[in-house]
Amino acid sequence: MERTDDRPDQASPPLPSLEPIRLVDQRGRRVDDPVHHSPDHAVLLRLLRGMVVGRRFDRQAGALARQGRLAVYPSSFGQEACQVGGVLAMRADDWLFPTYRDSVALVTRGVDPVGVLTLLRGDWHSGYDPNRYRCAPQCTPLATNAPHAVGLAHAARRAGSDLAALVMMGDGATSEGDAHEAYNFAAVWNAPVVFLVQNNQWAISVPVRKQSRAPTLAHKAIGYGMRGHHVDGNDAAAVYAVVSRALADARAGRGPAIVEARTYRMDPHTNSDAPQRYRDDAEVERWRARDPVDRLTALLRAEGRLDDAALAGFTQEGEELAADLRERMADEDAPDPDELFAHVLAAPTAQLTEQRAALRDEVRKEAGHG
Amino acid sequence: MERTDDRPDQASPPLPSLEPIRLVDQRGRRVDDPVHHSPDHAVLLRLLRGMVVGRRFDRQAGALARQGRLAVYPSSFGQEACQVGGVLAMRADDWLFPTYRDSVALVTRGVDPVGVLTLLRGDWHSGYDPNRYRCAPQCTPLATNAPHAVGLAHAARRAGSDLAALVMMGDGATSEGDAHEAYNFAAVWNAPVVFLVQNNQWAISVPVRKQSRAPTLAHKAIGYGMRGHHVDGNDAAAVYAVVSRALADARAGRGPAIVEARTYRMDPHTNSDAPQRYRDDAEVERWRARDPVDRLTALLRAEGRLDDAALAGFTQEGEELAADLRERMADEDAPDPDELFAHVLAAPTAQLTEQRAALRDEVRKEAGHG
Amino acid sequence: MAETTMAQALNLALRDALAEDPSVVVYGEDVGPLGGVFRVTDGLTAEFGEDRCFDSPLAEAGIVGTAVGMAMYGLRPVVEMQFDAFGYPAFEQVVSHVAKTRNRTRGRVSLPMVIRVPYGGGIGGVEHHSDSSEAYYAHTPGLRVVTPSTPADAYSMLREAVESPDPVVFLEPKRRYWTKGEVERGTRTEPMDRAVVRRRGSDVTLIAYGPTVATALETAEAAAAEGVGVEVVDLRGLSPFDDATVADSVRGTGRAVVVHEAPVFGGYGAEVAARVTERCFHYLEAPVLRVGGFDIPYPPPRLEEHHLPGVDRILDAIARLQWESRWVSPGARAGAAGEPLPVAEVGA
Amino acid sequence: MAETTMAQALNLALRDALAEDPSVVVYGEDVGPLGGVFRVTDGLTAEFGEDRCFDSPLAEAGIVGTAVGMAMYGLRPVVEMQFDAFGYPAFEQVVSHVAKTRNRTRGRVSLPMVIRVPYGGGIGGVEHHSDSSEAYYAHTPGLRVVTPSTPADAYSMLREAVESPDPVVFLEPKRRYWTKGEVERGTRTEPMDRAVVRRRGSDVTLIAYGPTVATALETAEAAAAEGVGVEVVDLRGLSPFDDATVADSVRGTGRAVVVHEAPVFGGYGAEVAARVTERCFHYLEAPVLRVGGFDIPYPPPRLEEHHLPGVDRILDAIARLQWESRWVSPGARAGAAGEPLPVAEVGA
Ligand SMILES: Cc1ncc(C[n+]2csc(CCOP(=O)(O)OP(=O)(O)O)c2C)c(N)n1
Ligand SMILES: Cc1ncc(C[n+]2csc(CCOP(=O)(O)OP(=O)(O)O)c2C)c(N)n1
Ligand SMILES: [Mg+2]
Ligand SMILES: [Mg+2]
Repeated sequence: MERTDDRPDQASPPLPSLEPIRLVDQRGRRVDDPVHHSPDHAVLLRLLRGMVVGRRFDRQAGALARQGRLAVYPSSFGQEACQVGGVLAMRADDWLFPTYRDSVALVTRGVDPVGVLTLLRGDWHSGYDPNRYRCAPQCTPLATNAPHAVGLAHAARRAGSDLAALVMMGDGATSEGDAHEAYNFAAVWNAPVVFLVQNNQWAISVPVRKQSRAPTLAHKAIGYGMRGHHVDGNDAAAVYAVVSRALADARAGRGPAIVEARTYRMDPHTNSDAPQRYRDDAEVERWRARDPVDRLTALLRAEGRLDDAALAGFTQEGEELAADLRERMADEDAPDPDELFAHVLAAPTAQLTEQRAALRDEVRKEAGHG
Repeated sequence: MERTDDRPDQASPPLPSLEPIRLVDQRGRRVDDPVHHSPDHAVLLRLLRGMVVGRRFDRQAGALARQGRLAVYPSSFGQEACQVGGVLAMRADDWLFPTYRDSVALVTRGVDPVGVLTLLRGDWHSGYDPNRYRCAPQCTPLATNAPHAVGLAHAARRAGSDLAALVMMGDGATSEGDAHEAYNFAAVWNAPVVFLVQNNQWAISVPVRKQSRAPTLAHKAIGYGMRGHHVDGNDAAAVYAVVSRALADARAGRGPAIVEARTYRMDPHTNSDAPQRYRDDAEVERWRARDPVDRLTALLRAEGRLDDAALAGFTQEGEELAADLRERMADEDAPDPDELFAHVLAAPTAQLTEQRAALRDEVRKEAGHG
Repeated sequence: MAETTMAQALNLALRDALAEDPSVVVYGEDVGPLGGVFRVTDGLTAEFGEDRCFDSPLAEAGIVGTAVGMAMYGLRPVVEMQFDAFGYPAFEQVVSHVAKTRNRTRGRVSLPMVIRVPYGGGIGGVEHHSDSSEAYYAHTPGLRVVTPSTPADAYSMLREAVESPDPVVFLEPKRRYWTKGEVERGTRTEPMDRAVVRRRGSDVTLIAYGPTVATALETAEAAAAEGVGVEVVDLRGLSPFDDATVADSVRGTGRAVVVHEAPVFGGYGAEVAARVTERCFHYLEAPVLRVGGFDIPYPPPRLEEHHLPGVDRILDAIARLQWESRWVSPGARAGAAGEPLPVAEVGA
Repeated sequence: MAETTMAQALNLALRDALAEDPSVVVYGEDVGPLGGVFRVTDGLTAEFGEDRCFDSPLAEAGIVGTAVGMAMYGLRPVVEMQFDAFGYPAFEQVVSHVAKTRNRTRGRVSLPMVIRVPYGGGIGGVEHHSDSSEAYYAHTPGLRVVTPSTPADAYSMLREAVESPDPVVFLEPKRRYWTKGEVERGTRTEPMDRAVVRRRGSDVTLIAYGPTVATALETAEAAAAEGVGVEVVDLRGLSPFDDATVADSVRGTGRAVVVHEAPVFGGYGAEVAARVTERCFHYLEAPVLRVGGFDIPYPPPRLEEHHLPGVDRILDAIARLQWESRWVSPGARAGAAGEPLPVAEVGA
């Protein structure tokens, strides 16, 4: 039987630092951290490459949205260090639980860029096989993917696997009840999950100060007996180091964690947003000076690990990805209306079969008219 | 326009103490606390009186449940210090948001005991006028009353009032998403609310260790930038002192707070529970030694402030309340079926009027048959 | 009078409500400086201050739950669920508290609050942005559920909803936000729980609400061209239901089709069909048919045109109303409702 | 075979499912050592270990949401919502994820999970303990919604639900938990999406499910005494709906009444009435009537008897089925379904 007692049997994990963990400063100079070590140059180069290619993808997707080829595009611009750093810290067999904002994370994870954009183009609700990439579908209802990650990671651990799950969520999403329930289940079950909160300062038009009074969002971890880490989200090296460590801790049974990556959404919320209504350009400019790509480029250049040729290689890779994307997204084949009925349940019901037949009829008639 | 920044502008509130705040120990001896002062003897006597009378009410209600005169009774036995201490710390114009468990709190607040039991007897869903007593209806869906308190307190503050709201909730309820959202809204709005979590160690059959890995439930406050206080919930003086202070802080604009009162549910969850399935009697006995009534009695006696006559007076008051309750609960008048349709909307709809007429017909026919 | 879009009409209603009644507050996600993602709250913070129109933390249960508390204190909160599907996290608060508090407290506590929900599809929105959840709310006793189809109604009904002593789920047909019409500030149309006949016709009644009213009117136009007189009823109030107006129309025409966007199975149209049949059985020449979305999750934007009930699908349903069996030709039945229309057979 | 209660039958189903399939896990609030507040999970933790049957933190969205993740990993979670109304906090997870994940992922991710919900009233429960929320779930495409009315079905349908590749909302009629019947472990009854005729009769079809099946059968008994032949159909599967069985019965009798506990307005009975009417219009002598709860929040225990549809109210509805207008007397129509019953007039 369980026993309760009149005094807690454990102390609180340490409070997250108010100053975000940083390994590279804004000007690309190394910063010492007592706990986290910088990844080696090979990793730093992979981070840079991921960010350069990811950004090019992101710019291309934004262009497609402006051309009306996507229904909507929520950009990752400015958040590349979080998304690339977070994903590269994962093992191949780990699971990623991304949101609508995490296109660059998915591209970094190796998901076909066209598949990444299927949702946003409006062809289908998700465009890749979650099991193949170990990436859940991009999640739109805020924070609702967090308990999924906890359940999956717990099930895996129970089955003897040491995979871990990385959940991506925004600052705004942390206000939702589902975030709380997921954090708590993860802690109580000791599930191997890391919640990477990309605090990009805004939830559409609402600044994070109106979302929370906590000093940092990482402080939320304390209320679950979890570790919270506050990291500079524009420092890819730091994000990589902190997430790697948190994932290692989680898979080793040392518990889940919240990692708050402090970053900035440089673009509007989506292409249809009107940020001039709620924020100053000056703020955007302030953050531009902290650009994650520039910062890592500066470091690697200063340390002699990046020459023009290497950088051009990354750029070239990005261009190829973009060109391929443009080409394949130009294909205007409309999705097949029959598919509407194909996946509602495992086997078609009489009801759905009837409805499919009716729609086929309609489509046929319309085609006849046209 | 709002401005975001790259570093928090505030530090965390202090962590709650692991050792619960205590002003009177288990044997009735005073304990010093660096921050909280013991209430004076007059208040201590009111606390004792409230607990003695409340307990007698509670025992009577339990008896009524066993006799089948209540549909169900969730007892307050063991939690009198929390409920009486919490309520006596309130001002008359403050608002209480109780749960199904907080009968003793309501009785202490002055609500007619028959009205307190209306819900549990099954006559109606709530048996008192919330506006008259400034007590919301007893809330059953866990944690869902917490946002109500935040909204009410915020509205009051906005209107220039300095009332505060006291929400009661259980340890189990803190796991619900609504608890999180309420805590967060309160903190962001700086609403004058104190969340009094009666951690009675159990949520029906689930021990608090399966509810949370936080060292104390008060630690949850940190994630909202709120104050958290961890208090001995069987020490009425401490509960009173801590809640009073938290309410004063809240109404003065110094922010909401979570107060965890560590206590114990001595009885089964309700009269229909089977606690032998999930907990040891030994545990119950361990907590019996910490009885809140005995403790305060011992202190007041030791300090010469309580003689037999005074104690007999409290007991007598309790007996009178119980006798009155027995008598009035014996009245078996069934509620009027017409009322089913009376309060669905402000004015009766054609639909409901029709249904009321149909039911009247049915009732008439049945009466005819009988 | 200048033409006003439905979104502007709603904005005017909130503006006038805020100006006239200091107890009205408007809040939710992005309703402040941004003016809401559909701009329904545009300029309200600027005009009335942060105290009257403001952004809250991002949590729908918290928004609705705090509104319950505010209403208990005497305010009239008007909250927004940003999109229909994002109202689901608040479902517990809506069903267990918003709908039940008056009843729970024997009428001692009323909750005069409005939950605004932009609903329905047709705007090219990705998943979760096009749900129609009226059936969930309409089945919940203790709520008033209403939905306007014109700018003038949008203005009037929202004013009435804010003034109502009952909680109102106010469903805004988002794809009609840009529909224009005359709106006279301060002017009220029919009470919000009253259905309205939008077009007279003697052969068949189309029962629609919110986004499908315009579609029904278009259908009526097309049917008229083929000689079928279509009467169009705009329900406006979904709960309570205006039996008198609807039954009157159906008794006149003898045939009815309900049109909505939500999946048909267990949808609101089932209630309409069932109660109309109960009340008009002997007047009906054919069963009441329902035209709506398929019984599938709302499709992605590039397929939504196939899902949404359009003119053709409604005409098809009208054609299935067993005209071949009728003993009276259209027009001959015109006595009850409106002008006779030319007799014509609709394809079987 | 000993007689088994429905609660025990459900327990046996879980026991057998856990024993046969290591991917089955059972969790929720108080389902572990306590065995659930209705003891449906009694002894499972003891027999299968904490790993297979366990208590979770108290948060319904968390329970359902983590089950989604477990199912993604290949488990078959069976979770419990302690009482019907306490399922509402999970509504978002149910509607936006449980129901939609297969469709969202083009069939690549299926969620073989079961959400057990003790529903309905009649047990003297205080507020929030007696809701009937089937209409909310049945209107949500992507879910299977089923409800047993007998111990044998409870066993069989729960086994089938656990084995289903689709998510199943499994509604347990809580006031029938103590109903006894024969249960053969391992034996399956009809598939769970099939309706079953529980009693043959030629005059009128009562369509019931879950808790109201027993009431319908009682009513049939009472009606038989007055010479009216009542056929009773137990729906079992609410979604998808078994049109064939139901329409067959109604075509045979020409009259139908749907019975459920939930408020009638917008209730599941509306769907039944609407679709039966669509399919059987020319066979119907009278509109399909609905008998259910009033359109009010569920009453307090001391008034619930007035709210719940009982034999008298159902008999009244049968009496309103326009017998006076019939051109064929009961019994003469017996061809289609079952034995002829003695002719008799039911009071107007
Ligand atoms: C449950 C829910 N409510 C509302 C929305 C509408 N919405 C979409 S994105 C967004 C802001 C999210 O902000 P944040 O979590 O910080 O993520 P970001 O977009 O900044 O990456 C809102 C309110 C939603 N998707 N889900
Ligand atoms: C939303 C919700 N889920 C489940 C329940 C069923 N239930 C009633 S009391 C209870 C345990 C509550 O434990 P706790 O919050 O610790 O309060 P206590 O009963 O110990 O005072 C549960 C699960 C409920 N009332 N509301
Ligand atoms: Mg953000
Ligand atoms: Mg407890």
